Amino acid sequence: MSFELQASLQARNFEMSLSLTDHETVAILGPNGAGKSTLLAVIAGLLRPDSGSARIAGRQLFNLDAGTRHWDAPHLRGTALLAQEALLFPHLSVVDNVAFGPRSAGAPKAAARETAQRWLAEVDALQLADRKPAQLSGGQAQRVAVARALAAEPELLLLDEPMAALDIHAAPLLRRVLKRVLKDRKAIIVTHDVLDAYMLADRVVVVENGRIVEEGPTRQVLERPRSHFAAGLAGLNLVGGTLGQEGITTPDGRVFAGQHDPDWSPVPGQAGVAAFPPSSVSVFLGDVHGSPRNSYAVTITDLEPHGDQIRVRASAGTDGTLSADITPAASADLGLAPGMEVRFVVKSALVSVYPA
Amino acid sequence: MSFELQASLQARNFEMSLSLTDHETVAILGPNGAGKSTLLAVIAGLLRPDSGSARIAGRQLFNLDAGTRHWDAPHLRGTALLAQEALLFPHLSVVDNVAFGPRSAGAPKAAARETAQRWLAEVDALQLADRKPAQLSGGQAQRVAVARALAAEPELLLLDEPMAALDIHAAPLLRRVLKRVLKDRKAIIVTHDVLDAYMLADRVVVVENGRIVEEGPTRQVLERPRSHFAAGLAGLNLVGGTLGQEGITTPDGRVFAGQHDPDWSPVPGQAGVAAFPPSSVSVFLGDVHGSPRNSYAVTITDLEPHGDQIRVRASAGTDGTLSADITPAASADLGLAPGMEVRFVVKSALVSVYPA
Amino acid sequence: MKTTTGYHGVPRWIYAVAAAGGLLVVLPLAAMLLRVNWPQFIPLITSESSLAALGLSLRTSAASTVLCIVLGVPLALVLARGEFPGQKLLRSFVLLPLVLPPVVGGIALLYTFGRQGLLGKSLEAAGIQIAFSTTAVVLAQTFVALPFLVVSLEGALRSAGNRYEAVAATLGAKPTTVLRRVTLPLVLPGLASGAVLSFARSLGEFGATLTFAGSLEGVTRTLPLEIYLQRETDADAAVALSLVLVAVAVAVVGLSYGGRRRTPAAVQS
Amino acid sequence: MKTTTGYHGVPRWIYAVAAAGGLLVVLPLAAMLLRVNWPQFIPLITSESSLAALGLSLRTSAASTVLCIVLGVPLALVLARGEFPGQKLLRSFVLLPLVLPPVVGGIALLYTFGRQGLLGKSLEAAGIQIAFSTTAVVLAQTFVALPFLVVSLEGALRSAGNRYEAVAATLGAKPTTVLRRVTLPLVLPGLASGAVLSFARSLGEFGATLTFAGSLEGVTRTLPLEIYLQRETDADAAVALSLVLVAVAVAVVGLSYGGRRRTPAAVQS
Amino acid sequence: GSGTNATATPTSSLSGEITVFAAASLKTTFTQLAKDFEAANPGTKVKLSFAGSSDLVTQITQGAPADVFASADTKNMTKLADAKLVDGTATNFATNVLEIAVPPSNPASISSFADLAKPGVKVVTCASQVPCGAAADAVEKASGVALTPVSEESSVTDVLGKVTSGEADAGLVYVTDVKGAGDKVKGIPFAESDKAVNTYPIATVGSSKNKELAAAFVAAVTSDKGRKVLGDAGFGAP
Ligand SMILES: Nc1ncnc2c1ncn2[C@@H]1O[C@H](COP(=O)(O)OP(=O)(O)OP(=O)(O)O)[C@@H](O)[C@H]1O
Ligand SMILES: Nc1ncnc2c1ncn2[C@@H]1O[C@H](COP(=O)(O)OP(=O)(O)OP(=O)(O)O)[C@@H](O)[C@H]1O
Ligand SMILES: [Mg+2]
Ligand SMILES: [Mg+2]
Repeated sequence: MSFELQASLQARNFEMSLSLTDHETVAILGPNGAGKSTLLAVIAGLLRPDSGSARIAGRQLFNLDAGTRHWDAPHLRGTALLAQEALLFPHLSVVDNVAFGPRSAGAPKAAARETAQRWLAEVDALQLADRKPAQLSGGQAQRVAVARALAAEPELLLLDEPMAALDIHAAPLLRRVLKRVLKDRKAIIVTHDVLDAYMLADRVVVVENGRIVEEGPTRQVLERPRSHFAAGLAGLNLVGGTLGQEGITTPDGRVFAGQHDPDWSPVPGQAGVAAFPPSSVSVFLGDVHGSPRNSYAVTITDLEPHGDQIRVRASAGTDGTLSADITPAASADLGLAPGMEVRFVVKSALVSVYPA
Repeated sequence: MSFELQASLQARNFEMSLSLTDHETVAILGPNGAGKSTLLAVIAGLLRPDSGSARIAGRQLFNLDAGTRHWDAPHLRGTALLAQEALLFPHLSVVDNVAFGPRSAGAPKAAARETAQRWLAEVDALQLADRKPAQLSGGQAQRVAVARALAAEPELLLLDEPMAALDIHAAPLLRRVLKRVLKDRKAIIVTHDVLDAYMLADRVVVVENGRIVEEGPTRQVLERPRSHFAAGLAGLNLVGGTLGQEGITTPDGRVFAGQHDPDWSPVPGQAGVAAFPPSSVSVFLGDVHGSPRNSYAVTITDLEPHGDQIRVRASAGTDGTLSADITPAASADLGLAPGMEVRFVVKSALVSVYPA
Repeated sequence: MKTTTGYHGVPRWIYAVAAAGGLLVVLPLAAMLLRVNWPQFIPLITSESSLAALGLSLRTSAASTVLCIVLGVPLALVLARGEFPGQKLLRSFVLLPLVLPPVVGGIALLYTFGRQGLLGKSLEAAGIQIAFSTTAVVLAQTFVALPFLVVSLEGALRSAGNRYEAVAATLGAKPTTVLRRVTLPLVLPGLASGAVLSFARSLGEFGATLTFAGSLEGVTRTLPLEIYLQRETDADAAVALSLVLVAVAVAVVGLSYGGRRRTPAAVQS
Repeated sequence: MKTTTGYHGVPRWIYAVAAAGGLLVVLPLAAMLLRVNWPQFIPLITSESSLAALGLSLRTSAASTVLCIVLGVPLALVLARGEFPGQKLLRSFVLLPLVLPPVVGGIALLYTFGRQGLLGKSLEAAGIQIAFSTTAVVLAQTFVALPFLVVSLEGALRSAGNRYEAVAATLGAKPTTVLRRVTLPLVLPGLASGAVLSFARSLGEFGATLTFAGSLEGVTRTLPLEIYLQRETDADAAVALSLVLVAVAVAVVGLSYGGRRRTPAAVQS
Repeated sequence: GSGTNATATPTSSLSGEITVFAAASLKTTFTQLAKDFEAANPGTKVKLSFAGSSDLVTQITQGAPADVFASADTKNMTKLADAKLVDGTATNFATNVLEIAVPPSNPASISSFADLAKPGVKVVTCASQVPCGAAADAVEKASGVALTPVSEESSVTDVLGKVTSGEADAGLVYVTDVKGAGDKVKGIPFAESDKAVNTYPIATVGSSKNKELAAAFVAAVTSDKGRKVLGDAGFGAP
């Protein structure tokens, strides 16, 4: 393993372990306050966990276990951090900000500036080179901060929401730059955007409440999510329960029948989940009898446009929230409004069932 | 008019005029550094323009024209600003931060705290009430900042990227809160996300280089964009040129044939634009002869996944960049790669032509 | 929080130089302690005149610290945030008592508030006599201590910037509310250290008091004046009495800085 | 930028109070100016002894300011950023010279570096005599001026926080690099005002110098000592000479603060 | 005193440099005396260091490079002698007596020592710890007049300062101070002043590196010519 970490920090209810192989990029996804930034701060050496250890390529970054108190200072770690706030040095010009990493690594002034200009050009900010950070807009500062982190050429790159505040042209541009840069580099990237995970990460890690709740290759996690958060990212409805003959039985007693991998035979009683897209859900006013076996009474919580459809969100008691996408015409016909009790009907052919 | 502004500020190459009717919400869209935050700062009274004036409901906010130097201090304006950085008061707890606006308006301590708690609950941050800002994650701080701006109950609400840093559950939640709050309020909201514009704004204003380049009702601007930026937001290809018999002739001499409104008769020689979705573009390797009349030689600049399609971006010389969405299978069959010269073919039935 | 903050980043060699600096201050104090005539110490410092002087010093220093805060906070605000012609000049002037030999400062005060001074004549007509009174001591101490508060606080105000104040204003807070609920709480550490410095300077004030207020037991003879007099007869007695001053100062400084929190730590990315 | 920044937010009434504070300082100076015997002024300040004293004052103050920076910057860093046992105690000690009557400070220095002092004996054995030399003047000035630099700079360091330093470290900068390229540039205003305060205090230093260094023309008799001597015979002459001190101080303060930029302005949303 | 074999005539053997530590109140006279001495003995240099007598004693004790010490009172000279730092015995070279100093307009119409005790008169004296204060105490005791001063200063200069600035109605200072202040104050001599005569002793310092020159300077001060300079400033004969 090229990078390994295991750390816990009581004060923030944080306990994670993580490892990366060479050239691997991992995306960290999770709700606000899940501990994503905390994880990066621990790796970068800005926050000292209560216990744990980390190593890059055999070199120990810190080891606070078993009586040892080894703790490398941030500058010895080779882990450049792009923090959630841009934090450009206010007294240095944009180009000197970006040249800071190379200069700290010992590059002569002229060479460092040249490197800096190259990176500024990459993020389409070369024209800002001579400005002071106070003269930048939010998105401009963000781009410069990305360039500064990249220019440090670290062994492990830590990026905390690098696309925040970027306009719709800059974001794809930066995504392409990162794709190229991260190809032969270890990197951990925190993001709220699935597109980043798809495009940049080999693997995603979903964190909630300071714990890793799910991890795996990007496509696998997003196509077969096991956590509600990942399902939300993938735009899928997710219900959990125990596996039965037909599908999943929720704690509320609802049964979600569905399909499973042909080469997998479910063990009844095992914990499992059922996932299905909102587009596979139809909405009915009365009781229904038809081919779809999955029919559930729910209460509409709200309606909102979603592309050219209407997304109907509804509460299914303790089983959580389900969404259905229907046409505006259908919504109008049915006279849907928040608070109404309706039935959601799901074609079992479109429900995937797999172990949790 | 309920709110009117006209201002210019040389130092930032800024010159805009804007007006809002009662209860209207306007979304400001534009690239990084376009002057969106500058606009809000001028309205809030944090930045003094060289000249211009503004009034809300007949009351003058400032007037720097024609020798007058009227300039109301920010607290007299009734324009609460959610800045691009959260800037929570570090010495006050979360609930006291949110209660700051009501208290400044003269509410007694207990009542102000109650109001604050209500708003915190709205943004799903009530559990953070007693923390200090330093103990919040980035997204948590952002939510609290939104609550603080809303709790001030201003006449005109100014929101600078209120959804930045929010996780995928918090963002829709906040969007719903804002939708409700903004219904009977004047607001200006800066965003990089079309969804915000669709859901929250009655009207969008597209700014570039300190100028308004396009404005109008949200659907109209996003369905019939006239600026490249708006077209990008709407996910459409846009080419500009002069109107001819068949459609648009670009400066490069390409002709984009297309459809126009039945009740509109184009005046040849007039400036016009042609807009079409990437999905309407097919990619061919050699020359083509068929029903589509629009066929153009382009050079592929890059390929990237886009939903379950592949988006092919290509440069069409001085006419700018065009995109095509094709299936991964088609892309593999054609062996597409950046740098290749191919032909983009667009069905003229899917091209909208209208005046610029 | 302290224990979980991993970054300090003070280069090692800095500690060595700091130790040298610390020694420059600590050694003379140690040398003084070594010379104290301990058997005589208690009777000396509990003598009536010493206690009177100590009490007067504490009272006048407290009063002048309050006066420094009342006058100095507005001055610092105006210097840090305001924009008006003559601002630089005002800043230079406010700093002058620092450089003026205190005795000359005392003379200047006499020229102002004395019987024949600029204001003194009008004051005397109004029945107010300042010279030779405890008021004069407070005035002299305020004169020399004011710059300390202003300089510390202005620095703190400038470093803090006005971003939070601007946010508060957009939320509808009137300037006075902004001052009370945002500006002052944010610069509290700077205000506290300014006040401590002022108090310390007031406590040690000698020359201006002597010149302007005179030296009468219980009325105008503060501890430094008492020390100076004692020295005429017995240098050791003066040193012993100085230790009392030092002890008071350590207590005040320790109390006010001790309770002070560290600034909230670090980026956490 | 200045002209386009719309927010200041100092309440009106603050200006009134600030004016009162300003008057407290400016009036005595004005009163002094009114009393100066102008015909005598030029010959007095250009007399040989005055010029010698002024020259000596400028040289020693410059030297002690440098010494204050060399020793004080590390002390401030250690106090603001370090974490070690005895930190609070060290802070209290560093502030003591502020409160110690300067004459007592001089005695303490004598007890340390004097012939019979703590270090003096060893120094004398090594052939080094510090007391009653120009070195002693510099030492005395450094002793009293050091706290000013430390306090100003520590405040600035704390307000600045260590977020930028942490970022610099993750970019691979060694602590010394961080210090040189991030910490010091960021607190430059604080360092500058600390240095100005130290210089001013050194320039005005009297009591400790007199006791520890003596009063020998050209060697140890600085301008404040010269002023003190003049006062023995003619208080007006002393006041006139003080004006020179004031002028030098205004020049120094004006120059160093004048060039100082405002902190970058406002939120702009 | 001794040393009457005056050094008014130059002795060729004298050369080098000495440092004279003198009480601050001797500034004018000793500056003059040093100048005269250098003129009379080419190739010599007299450096002067002025401070309060007790400061000077502390400095000499701590190794200050003094060759001659001239004190404003016998007490401080005794302190130095007790520390075995005086070469031989000290010589008294001048005396000084108290005088009442009032502002030129004499606002409280003071004409005698007893007037100082009138109610409403603001009197400033020296504190008992310093020589001029001790002298004032002695006068009070001798005359039976009890003063209630508004301030007890720690040096004569400070007393004089209060009178010249018009702050006090009267102050007790030395004759020489009144003379030195010119027309800024008016002096009112009083009979009881002879109850407290202040004596100025001078001596060479034990550690002097140029005892010959030091002795010559002491001799010059105590010579007739020296006395004349002192007398012009108001000092009495010892
Ligand atoms: N303090 C300043 N001084 C000078 N120019 C500035 C200053 N702040 C911003 N600018 C410039 O003014 C222009 C407008 O900036 P503004 O912050 O309004 O952009 P924005 O539209 O909000 O961009 P973003 O989407 O990145 O937040 C930019 O070109 C920016 O570089
Ligand atoms: N300085 C602090 N002291 C105590 N708790 C903190 C501190 N900073 C953050 N926390 C808490 O630790 C948890 C993890 O915070 P962290 O910043 O790592 O979240 P995050 O996953 O980065 O969230 P976001 O997406 O909002 O940036 C949160 O519950 C937060 O409230
Ligand atoms: Mg975070
Ligand atoms: Mg902006």
